[in-house]
Amino acid sequence: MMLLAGERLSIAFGGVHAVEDVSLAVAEGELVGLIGPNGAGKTTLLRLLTGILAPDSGRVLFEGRDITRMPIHRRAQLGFALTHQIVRPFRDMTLAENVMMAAAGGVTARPWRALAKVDARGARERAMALLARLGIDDAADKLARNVPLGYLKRMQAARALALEPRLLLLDEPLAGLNAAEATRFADLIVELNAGGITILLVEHNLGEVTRIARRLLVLHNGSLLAEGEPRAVMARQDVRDAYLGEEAHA
Amino acid sequence: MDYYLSVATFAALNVILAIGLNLISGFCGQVSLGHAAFYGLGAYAAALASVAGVPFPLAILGGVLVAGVFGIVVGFAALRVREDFLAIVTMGVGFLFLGAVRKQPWLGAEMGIAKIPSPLDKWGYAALAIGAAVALVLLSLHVRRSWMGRAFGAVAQDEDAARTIGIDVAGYKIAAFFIGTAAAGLAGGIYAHMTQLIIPDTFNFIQSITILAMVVIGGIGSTYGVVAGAILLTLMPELFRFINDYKLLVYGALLLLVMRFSPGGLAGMIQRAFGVRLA
Amino acid sequence: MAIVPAVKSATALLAAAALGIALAAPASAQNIRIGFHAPLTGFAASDGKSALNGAELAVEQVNAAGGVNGRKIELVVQDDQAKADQAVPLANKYIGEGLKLVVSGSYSGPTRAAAGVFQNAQIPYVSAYAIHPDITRAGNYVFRTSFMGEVQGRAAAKFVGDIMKKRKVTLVTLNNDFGQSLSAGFKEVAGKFGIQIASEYTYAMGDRQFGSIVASVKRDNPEMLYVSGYFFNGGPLVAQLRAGGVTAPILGTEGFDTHNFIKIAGQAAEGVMITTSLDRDSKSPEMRKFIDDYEKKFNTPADMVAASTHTAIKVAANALAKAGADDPAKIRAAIAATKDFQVATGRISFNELGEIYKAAQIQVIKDGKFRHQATIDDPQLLAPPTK
Amino acid sequence: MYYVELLLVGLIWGCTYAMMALGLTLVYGLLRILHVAQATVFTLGAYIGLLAANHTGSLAAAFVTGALAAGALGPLIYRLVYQPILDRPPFVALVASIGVLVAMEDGFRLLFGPYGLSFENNVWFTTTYSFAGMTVNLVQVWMVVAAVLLLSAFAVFATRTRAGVAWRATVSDPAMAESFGISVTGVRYVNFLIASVLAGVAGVLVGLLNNLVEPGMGGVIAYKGLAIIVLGGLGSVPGTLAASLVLGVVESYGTVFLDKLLDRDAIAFLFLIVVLMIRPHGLLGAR
Repeated sequence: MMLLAGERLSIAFGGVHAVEDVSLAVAEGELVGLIGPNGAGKTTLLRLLTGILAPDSGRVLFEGRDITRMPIHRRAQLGFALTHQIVRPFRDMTLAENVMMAAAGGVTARPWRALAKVDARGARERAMALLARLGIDDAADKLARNVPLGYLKRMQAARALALEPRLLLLDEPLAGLNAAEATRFADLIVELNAGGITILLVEHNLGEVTRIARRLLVLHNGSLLAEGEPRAVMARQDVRDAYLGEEAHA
Repeated sequence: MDYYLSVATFAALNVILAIGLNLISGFCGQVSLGHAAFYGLGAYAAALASVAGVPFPLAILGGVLVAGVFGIVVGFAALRVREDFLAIVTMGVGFLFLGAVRKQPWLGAEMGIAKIPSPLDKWGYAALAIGAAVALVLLSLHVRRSWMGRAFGAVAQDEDAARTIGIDVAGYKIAAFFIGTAAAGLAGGIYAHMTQLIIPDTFNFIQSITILAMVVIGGIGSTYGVVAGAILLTLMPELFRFINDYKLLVYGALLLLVMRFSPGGLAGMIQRAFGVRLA
Repeated sequence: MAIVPAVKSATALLAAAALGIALAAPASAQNIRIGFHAPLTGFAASDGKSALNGAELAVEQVNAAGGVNGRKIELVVQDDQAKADQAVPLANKYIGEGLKLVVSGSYSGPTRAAAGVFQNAQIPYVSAYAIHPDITRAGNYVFRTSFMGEVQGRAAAKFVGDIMKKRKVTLVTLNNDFGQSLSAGFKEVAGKFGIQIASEYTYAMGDRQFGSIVASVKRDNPEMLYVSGYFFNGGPLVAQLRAGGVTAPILGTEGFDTHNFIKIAGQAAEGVMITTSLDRDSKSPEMRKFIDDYEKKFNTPADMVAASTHTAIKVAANALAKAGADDPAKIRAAIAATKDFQVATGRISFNELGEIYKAAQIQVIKDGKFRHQATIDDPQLLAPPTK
Repeated sequence: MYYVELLLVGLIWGCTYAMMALGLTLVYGLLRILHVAQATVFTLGAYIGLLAANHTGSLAAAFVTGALAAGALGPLIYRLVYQPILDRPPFVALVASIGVLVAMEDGFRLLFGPYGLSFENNVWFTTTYSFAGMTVNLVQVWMVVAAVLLLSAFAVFATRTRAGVAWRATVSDPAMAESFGISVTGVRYVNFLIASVLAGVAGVLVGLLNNLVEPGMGGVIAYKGLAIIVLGGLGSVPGTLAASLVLGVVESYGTVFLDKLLDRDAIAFLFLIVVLMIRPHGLLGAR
C-alpha cells in the first residue's frame, strides 16, 4: 500500500486550472522529488496534499485512508509533517521552544489536556536532542527573530521531525541557502530518509534534487508531465522544453 | 469606608474583565473590541435568572455559561476572519448585543432590569469580587505556564505554522474565547446583583474600549501588568474627581502618552527600568 | 530613555493630584454642604452644564437671602458622565464625606443606581429631572421634583386628543429610557382621547440624520406628530421633517425646552409645541426671578434642565431650614412634609412615594421664543404613582 | 415612490459615509492603522468652518478654513502620535488613537462649550428642491456633488499624477518604493493631508446638514467608519465607496423595517458580520 496517494486532483482559481487531474503516489521509505518550472503548480499541489487547500475534485489518501477533508492539525497528528518554503518560526519563542511545541504533540492536541499539564522537561529534552542532531543546539535559547536563515531552516526541519513523522513534505528547503549549505542540507535529507522517514521534496535546485532523489515527478502547467528515475527524466526532451520555455518567457 | 469598599469591588470586577480579555487578546492573539457585550450577557442572564427566582449561585453560574457560550460562537467567527477584520467583527458583536437589548421589552429595553434580588451585603460583594479576581489571576498565571499557554502563544504568533505542527488552532481559539468571555460573564453576574439594576448603556462600546485600555496600559500579555492596569484605570477617575471638568481630557492624554512613550504598558516600563519580565 | 518623559508626566500628575486634594479638602466648615452630581463630561455634558448652572443660581439666591438658618449652603459637585456604574462609588463618596443631603442633576441611569445606595445609607436624595419610575421606588429617602416620563406622555396625549382634536398621530421616539417612557405614557391613554397611533418610529441617541423617518412620516401622512428627544437630536429631526415637507403640527417634549433647540431648527422650530414644566409667560414671581437672574448670571436664556435643578435645590434648602442640617432622618421628614412650596416650576407637594403632582405646561415657539399655549391640569390623569 | 425615496436617502447617507471613510481607508492602506482619531480631524474641520462662516458670512470661507484646519491637524497627529510607534503591534496605535479622540472630544467641549454651535445663516440647509414627491435640500445636493468631485479628483490624482503613482507604489510595497527613490515619509504626509482635508470638508458638510456642530459629532465616524472600511475590504478605495453606499441604503431601509428589533448601529453591524462570514475579506477584498 502506498503511504501517500493523490488521486486525480484538480483545483482551479477563477477559471484557471492550477492543478488538473494529477495523480501521484509515494511508497513507504521513498525519497521523491517534485519539480517543475515556476508556475507549474508545485506549491498548489503540495497545499492540496497537506490540506491547506481543498481540491475541486479528486482525493488524498494516507495509508489508503481518505484524508481529503481532514483538518491540517489532524494530519500532523497522523504523522504528516511539512516545512514551509518561507520559514515560519514562532518569532517570539526560542529555537528550543519552537521545537518543543511540536515535540509536545501528545499534550497540545487537546486544549483542555494542555491546560492540565505544566511540566515541559520531556519536551525540552527531545527538542535539545533534535537541535543537536541538526547541529544548531548552540542557538537553542536564542529568540527565533534573532537567528539567521540557515538556522531557521534547520530549526524548521527539527520542528517537523519532533512530530515523529512518517511522511515529511519539504517545500523548497534549499531556497535561500548558499551552495555549501544546500549540499549539507541535502545530505541531511538523505540521512533522514535512510532513518526511515518517507520524504516528498519540492525543490528548485535541480542539481541537488537529481542527486538525492530516487524518483522524480515533473509538473508542468498544472499537469504531470513526466515521472521516473531522475537522470532519465531530466534527459527527456519535453522536460527540457518545459524548463527552456520558462527561460524563454523570463 | 463604603466608598473604599465600592471602589475596591469595582477594581476587582475590572480585573476580572481585563484578565479575561488578556487571555483572548494577549495570550491567544485574537483582538476583541466587544468585550463589554459578554459582561452584559452575564449581567442580563444572571439578573433574569435571579428575578425569576433562581438561587444566587446558580444565577451567577448561568451568567457565566451564557457569556461563555456566546463567546464560543464568536470564537467560531474568529476561525473565519482574522486580525483587523476580527477586531471590527467583535466590535460589531458589541453593537449588535446592545442594539438588540435596547429593543427587547422582555430584557427591559432602555429601562433596564431593576429590583434584582441582592443576597449579599457590601462586604459580601467585595469579598466575592476580590475572591473571583484572585482566582482568575491564579488561573491566568497557570494558563501561561501550562502547555495551553504555550499553544496560545503559537496560535498568536503564527497560526498557519501552529496548524502544521498538529496544534488544533480552532480548538484553542474557541477555548480562549470561552474562558475569557465566561470570566466577563462572572463579572457581569456579580455587578448585576450588587447594583440590583442594569441598563444597556453600561455595556457599550466605550466600556469595551475601557477594558482594552486596561489591558494595553497594563501591558498586553502580562497578567500582573494587566491587573495593575485595571486597578489604575479604576482609580483614575476617582483620583481625578477634583478635576471633574478635565477628567476625560486627562484620561485620553494618559492613554496617548503611555502608548507613545511605553507601548509595552506598565509591564514594559518595569522591564525597561528593572530588567524584570512580569509574568 | 523614553521612560523619562513618562515618569516626568506621571510625577506632574501626582503633584497635581496632591495639590488638588489639598485645595479641595478644607473649604469652609461652617457652610452646609449639599451633594450635587451631574454629567459634566461625556455625551450629556450640555445638560450637565445647564443642571449645574441652575443649581448654582439657586445656591446664590438662597445665600443672598441670608442662607439657611444663618449658614450659607454650598454644593459639593461631582461628575457622573451620565453613567450608572460611575454613580455607585460617587454616592458612597458623598456618604463617606458625611454629607446629609444629595441632589441629582443627572439622567435616570446614574440616578437610579445612586438612589439605592442613598436609601440603604438613609441619606435623603432628590432627583431633579430624571424620569424613570423606579427612582423613587428605591425607598422613602428618595424624592423627585419633576414629573415622570409616563405622566408627561399622558399629558401630551390629552393635549393632542382633547385640545388639538387630532386623531391620527405618528410617534417619533428617541430610543432611550426618556423617550420610551414618554411613548409608553402617551400610548397608554391615547385611546381614551380618541387618538389612533398611525405609526411609531424610533431613533438612537447619536442619530442626526432622519431621512428615512421623514420619508415614512410623509407616506403615513398623520394629522399630528409626537416627537421625543433632546435638543441636539430633536433640533435636526424637526428641521428635517419640515424641510422634507411634513406640515402636520409637532408636539415635542421637555427635552426640547432650551433656546438651543430653536438655534438648531431655526425657522422650522416655529409653531412647534412642547410639554414641559416651565411656563415662560407665568406671572409667578419665583418664575420671573429665576428666568431673569439666570439670563443675567449666565448670559444665556434659562432652560428646563436648569429650572429643574434650581427647583430641587430650593426644595432641599427649604427642608434644611426646617430640619437643621445634621440629622438625615429629620431632613427626610422635612422634605416629605413639603407643602405647596412655591418654586420656579410650580408648587411642590410630595405624595407618599416622594413624587409630586404638577400641571403640565404646553409651550409653543413663536418668533423664536417659547410662549404659553395651554396648561394641562388634570390631577387624575397626571397623578404620579403612589407606590 | 416611498421605496425610491428611501433608496435616495440611503445613497445620500452613503455619500456622507464615503467622505468620512475614505480618509480612514487611505491611512489603513498605507500604515495598517485603524485611525480612530480621524474623527477629531473631522470635528475640528466642522468647528473651524462654522466659526469662519458665522464670522464672515461666507460658506466658501467655511470650507476653505475647515479643510485647512483639518489638513493641518491630520499630519500633526501622524508626526506626534503614529510615527514614533509605527513598528509596534497595531493595537498600540489604535489605543493611542482612541486616546487622542477622547482627549480632543473633551477639549472641544472645554473650548467651544457643551451645547454645540449652529450656523447663523445656513441658507443651504433651508433651500429645498422637490421633485416627484421627494424633497432634498441644498446641503444634501452638495454632499453628493462633493463626494463625486473629491473622490474623482482623488482617482485622477492616484492614476495620472507623479505623486499619485508614488503613493500607489508606496502602498503596495514601501521598501520597493524607497529603493526607487520615493520619499516614503513624504508620501505618508501627503496621505494624511488628503485624508484629513476630505474629513474636514465632510465635517463642514455634516455640520451644515445637521445645522449643529458638537464635541461628540465625530463619534459616528470613529466606529462606523471602521465598519465601512472593513466591509469594503480594508485598504481598498473602490471597496470603501461601495461599502459606504451599500451601508447607507441598508440603514435607510433597516431603520424603518427592522425598527422593532434592532437599532441603526446594530443593523449596520449585523450586515457587516453577515457579509464577513460569507466573504472574510470584505465586499471587494483581495485574497
